[in-house]
Amino acid sequence: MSSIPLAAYLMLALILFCIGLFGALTKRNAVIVLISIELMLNAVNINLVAFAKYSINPGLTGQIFSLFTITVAAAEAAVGLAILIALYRNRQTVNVDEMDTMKR
Amino acid sequence: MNTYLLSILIFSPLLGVLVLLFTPSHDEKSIKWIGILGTLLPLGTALVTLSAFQMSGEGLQLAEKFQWVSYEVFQSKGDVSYPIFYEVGVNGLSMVLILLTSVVSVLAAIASFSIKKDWKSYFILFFLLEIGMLGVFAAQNLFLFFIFFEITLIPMFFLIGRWGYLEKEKAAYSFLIYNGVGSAILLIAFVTMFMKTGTMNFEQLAYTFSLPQSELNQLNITKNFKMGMLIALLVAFAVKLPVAPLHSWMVRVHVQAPPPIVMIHSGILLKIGAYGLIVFGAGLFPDQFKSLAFVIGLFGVINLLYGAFLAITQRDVKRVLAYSSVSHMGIVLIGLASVNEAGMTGAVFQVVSHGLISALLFFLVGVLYERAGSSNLKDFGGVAKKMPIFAGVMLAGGLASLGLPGMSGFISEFMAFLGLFEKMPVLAAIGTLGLILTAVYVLRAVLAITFGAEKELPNARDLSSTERIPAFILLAAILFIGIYPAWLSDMLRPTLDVILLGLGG
Amino acid sequence: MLQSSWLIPLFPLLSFILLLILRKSKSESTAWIGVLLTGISLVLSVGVWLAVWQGDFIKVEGTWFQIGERAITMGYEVNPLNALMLVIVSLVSFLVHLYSKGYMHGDERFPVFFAYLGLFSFAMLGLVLSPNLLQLYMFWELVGLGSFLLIGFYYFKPEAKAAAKKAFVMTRIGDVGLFIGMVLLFWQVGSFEYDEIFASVKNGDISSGMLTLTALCIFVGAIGKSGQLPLHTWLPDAMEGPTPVSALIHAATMVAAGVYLVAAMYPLFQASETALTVVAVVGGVTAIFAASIGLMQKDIKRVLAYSTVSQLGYMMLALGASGYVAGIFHLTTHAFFKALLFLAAGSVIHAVHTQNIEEMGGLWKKLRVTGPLFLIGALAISGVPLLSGFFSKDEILASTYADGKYGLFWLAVVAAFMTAFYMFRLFFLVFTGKPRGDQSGVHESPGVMTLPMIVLGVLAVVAGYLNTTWFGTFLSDYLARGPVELPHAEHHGPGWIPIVATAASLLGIALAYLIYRRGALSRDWMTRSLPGLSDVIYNKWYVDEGYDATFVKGTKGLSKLGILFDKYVVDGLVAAVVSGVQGLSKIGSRLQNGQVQSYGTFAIFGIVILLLIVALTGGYFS
Amino acid sequence: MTGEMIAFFFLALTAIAGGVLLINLTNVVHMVVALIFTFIAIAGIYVTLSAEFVAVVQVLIYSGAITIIMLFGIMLTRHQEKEKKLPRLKVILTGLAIGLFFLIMYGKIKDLDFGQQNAELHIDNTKKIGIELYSHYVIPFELTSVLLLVALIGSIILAKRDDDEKEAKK
Repeated sequence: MSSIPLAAYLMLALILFCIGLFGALTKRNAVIVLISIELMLNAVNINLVAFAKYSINPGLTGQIFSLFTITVAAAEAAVGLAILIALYRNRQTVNVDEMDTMKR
Repeated sequence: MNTYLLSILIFSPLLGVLVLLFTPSHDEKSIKWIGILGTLLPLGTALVTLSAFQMSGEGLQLAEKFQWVSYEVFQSKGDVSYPIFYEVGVNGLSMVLILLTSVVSVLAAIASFSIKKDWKSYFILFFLLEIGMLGVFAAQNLFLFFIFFEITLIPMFFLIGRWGYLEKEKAAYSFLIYNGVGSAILLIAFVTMFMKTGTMNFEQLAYTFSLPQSELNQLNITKNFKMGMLIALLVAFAVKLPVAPLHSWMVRVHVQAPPPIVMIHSGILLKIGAYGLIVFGAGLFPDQFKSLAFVIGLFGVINLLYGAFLAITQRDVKRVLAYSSVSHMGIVLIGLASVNEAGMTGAVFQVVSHGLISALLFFLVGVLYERAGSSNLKDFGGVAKKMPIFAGVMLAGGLASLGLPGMSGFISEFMAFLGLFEKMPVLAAIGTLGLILTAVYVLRAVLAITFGAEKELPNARDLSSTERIPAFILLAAILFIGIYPAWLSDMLRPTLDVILLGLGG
Repeated sequence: MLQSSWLIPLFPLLSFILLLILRKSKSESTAWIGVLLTGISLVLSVGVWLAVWQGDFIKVEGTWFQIGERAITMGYEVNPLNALMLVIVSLVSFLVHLYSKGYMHGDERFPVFFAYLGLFSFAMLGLVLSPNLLQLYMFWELVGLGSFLLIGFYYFKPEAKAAAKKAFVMTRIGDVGLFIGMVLLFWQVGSFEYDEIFASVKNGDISSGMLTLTALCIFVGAIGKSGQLPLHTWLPDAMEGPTPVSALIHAATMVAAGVYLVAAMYPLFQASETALTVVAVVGGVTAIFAASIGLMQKDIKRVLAYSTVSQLGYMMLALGASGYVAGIFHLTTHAFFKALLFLAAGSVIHAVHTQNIEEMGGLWKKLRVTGPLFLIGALAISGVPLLSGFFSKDEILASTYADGKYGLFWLAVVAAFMTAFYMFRLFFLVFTGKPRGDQSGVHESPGVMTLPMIVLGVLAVVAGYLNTTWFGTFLSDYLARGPVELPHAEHHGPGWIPIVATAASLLGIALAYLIYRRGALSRDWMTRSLPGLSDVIYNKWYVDEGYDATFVKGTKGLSKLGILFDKYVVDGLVAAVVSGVQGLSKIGSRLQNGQVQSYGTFAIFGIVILLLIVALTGGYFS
Repeated sequence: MTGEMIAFFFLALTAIAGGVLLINLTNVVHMVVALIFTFIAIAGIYVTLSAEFVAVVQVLIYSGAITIIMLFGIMLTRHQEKEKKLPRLKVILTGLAIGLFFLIMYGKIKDLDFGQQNAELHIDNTKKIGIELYSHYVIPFELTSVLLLVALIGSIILAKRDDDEKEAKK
């Protein structure tokens, strides 16, 4: 029996999620933005794993889902970086606020 | 056969669309003929329907009803299913309007000979418009009514925007926006009513709303709710009619749209507003309608006088006619406001009569525009010399419009005012000023064109034989109703009796 | 005979339709269609009249359409009053048809003219036969249409166009009055039928205020149609139409419709003392007012037009002064002699091709038939003894006096003096003296034109003997058989009244003789002695100008104001809404800066707001 | 206070510290390195949650693979060493929104407790995951492989210099 309450894990996840979100929305370097998103995904994973342990219907589902999430996150990181590099090659910048092609 | 007669009638213009799809788009002549034949089909079906229609029969006839959409709503009491039906039917009022629609459509199709480009898409849109119009009058529930109501908007938008005159786009947009706002209000009102009562059928709605207040309280329907619904419906249809401050779109459309489309627009589409006011306003909320009668009458008189005053000094004959439509729609309101047999009958007569008269006048203006390339009164004079038949028909149309006895306009004006004089004599007396003003502006416009010193017209030909058909048919119809109104009034009486029974008058 | 009286209006209608179909025909024999068909109507009318004289009446009605439980009926009715009108109308119409055959010779739209005449005759006969107010109102308007079409017959003349429009609109103003009165009566009585209206008037079902109101409203209709003050201005302008039209419509028949209306609704008027007084005052004032304008006009037809207005005023005065028979009597005689005068004037115009009396003169010798006939007409209208006008005018004066309206009585006497003066001014200027214009090629009119004039001339002389104290009061006995209860037995005022009337008219003739024949008095003595007044009279009391400055300008001003309102307020509101939406969307589009992070920020804001709502309200599930 | 608690606090503090450093450091490389601490700390957290396998995967993928990829990404792209700050107002607004978000969520989760725990989770954790993955979750698992393949090919194609471009450069 663990003595740490569920709320503690959730709080940690929340804090990390907020930090990630803040980073994703305010950082100008695209790489950092990507990494912040990874942080947010991690926060979600903490939730999943925590709920796998503390819940009405305990089971492995949460852990397995976090595994999938990690996989997808890895794929996302790879593709994101590839896009970034392609973009850099064309625009010579990785600053997010200079990427406003959606406007045109 | 009779089971599906109405559906066949409503969707018969689709055949025209189908045939047109397989016609090469450059073959002007056959497209135009298909256009005319395609509108003859609904007319024929409408006549068959008329023969199947029992004149003195009460209530709905030739009704069809199929379940169409159904969905369940999760409620604490359990799932409740709300079916929506496809239901159509005709009563005297809608039969009259369907006839009017099919006749005016044929004549407008004949008038469409003057259309200069893209005949194929023009006629396809034209047919779709006709489906919408026929459907609106035959629909027996809110859902179907709304769908057909919307169907009329879209073809109309393109017909104005593509085949109109100089500022056609602007006119098309203002048409769409005003009517869009009207439809939105209408939709909200319809959905709210559906939510509260769980039915969309006109008769069931009327029955539900006529229940005593104690039972209505269980459905959470208060008096204020009814009043709110009525006002929402009045506003929605006031846009369509149009009522005075909401009329500028209509003037623009009348000036910019191609003449055949204006024939349809002012002949029928405006009448959907009047139809809605009668069926939904007076039919569903009789008590509230009665308490608002004075306001409606006031708006009617304002419309009548405002339109007339503005028509007096307009320089463009199309604008004169547009404002005259505003003015004449005031008479519809006056008739409705009187909440008695005479007034109601007068309002419906005015609907039909104005449909015919304005179709005739706009047709003639279209002819004139085709000849002279202008509709400015200054450019005309003494047309009667070169175009005597044209001038004669124009004068006859103008006289019908100003309510000369023996023509349909007189009957409707007479009955509408007869009705209003019973309830609000002072208001009615002020309204009669409009009769004088109508004479002033109609004569001013008609005489400016046909009488006076002759001015050079590049292309003054009298009405050709294809142009005479619509002109004479419309004139004959105007005279027929004017001389033998019993035909129409007998057809309308059972329907209006039902509505008046609700109004307690 | 009576059963077929409904056919009477249909023959002219047939003529209208036939001639409209034949409108392109160049042959002038098309006129005979019109003449023949109105001739049939005339024969029928006379037959009906004779039957009525024997005491047969008829009323046939059928449902036209129904409003709820109330049936609106149509039908026809023959009673003494309208049988008399039938004869007058169909007779004058027939004669005018005949006359027009000659007068309109050579006109491009010859058949159309006769078609319009047919339409008018149809409407007028229909009006007379109507058994109820609604039907009367319908024909009333159709009569207006006929008048409008005929005034505007020379459609290419701007004056004719303006006159036609004016006639229609001015009479329409009156019509609206009639309309209001009719509808108000309907809601009081529940029917448009004359009988039922009279019955409820008699039973006192209608409050006296309402009675007066409806009577006055109906009288407004009569004012419009009969060219009474203040709606008289259209009638002189209506002279722009061809002269036979003026004789038919604007002298004998349509303008008398107003008088007929008041007579037909007489029980209603009788029930309201105020209404009768108003009728009398309007009539009396119109009589002298129009007569005064007639003194100075230079256009032969305008003089006659003002004379018509004035004479119609007399009729109204008679009706208002309870002189029912006198009014109808004058209507009858006036129809004959005024039609005669107009036809004669037409004949003169036909001969000299001008309407300005300053350019005529000395035509007596050249127009051997027209001249004497014109003289007969002038004598008759002036009230010279033994001619028809004398008797009817005398009766009007007598009834006015007997009714105690002394002021109006003296007004009428002065008007009689003026009438005599201006008629003989006209006569002397046109027929005597030296020719003042080019009169080469002046010749008498053909037989088709002179024949109707001769018939009318005879009638103008003898019609007066219909109702005299000397030979018998045929007319009043005849009218007494009708549904209208005649007011207190025909009063015969003091014996000095005929003498005063005769003196007034002889004085007028003498004065005209002195001025225009003898030159004993300078022609412009009045202009010199009273420059202000004569100026005002010459300009028709500036009524037209007054209307133009007030009503016409006012309406136009209101209209312009309305257009401005429409443009700036109604459209302005729309424009305001549009620019509001545009402004909002501009702000919205500025948010679309293409940067993902901004979008994310907005999304977060949105989520936060939604979450706040859920957190505060407890959400759907709680 | 149990040792478990102490371990949790230590790990949580490390993770949050890594995150805060990510926000506050100016050098991009330093940021990424700071985040490595967070990732490893999260792996520790997983261990306290009896998820040993996930913890190992976490270390492998995040601390290993992703961070390295990111570092490569940074090095492959030229950038200012010093991160330029965004407009202050925007940062404050974003912070405010996120703060509000935090507060709301905090209010909702602070007392959340289901009162039950899964005590047997740590027994044969890896084995059980394996069994589950190959039985119940086999289809998602296979789909994941497809996803990875697509991502692999996709990133190669995206990152590859276009041949035309190359020729143009020559």
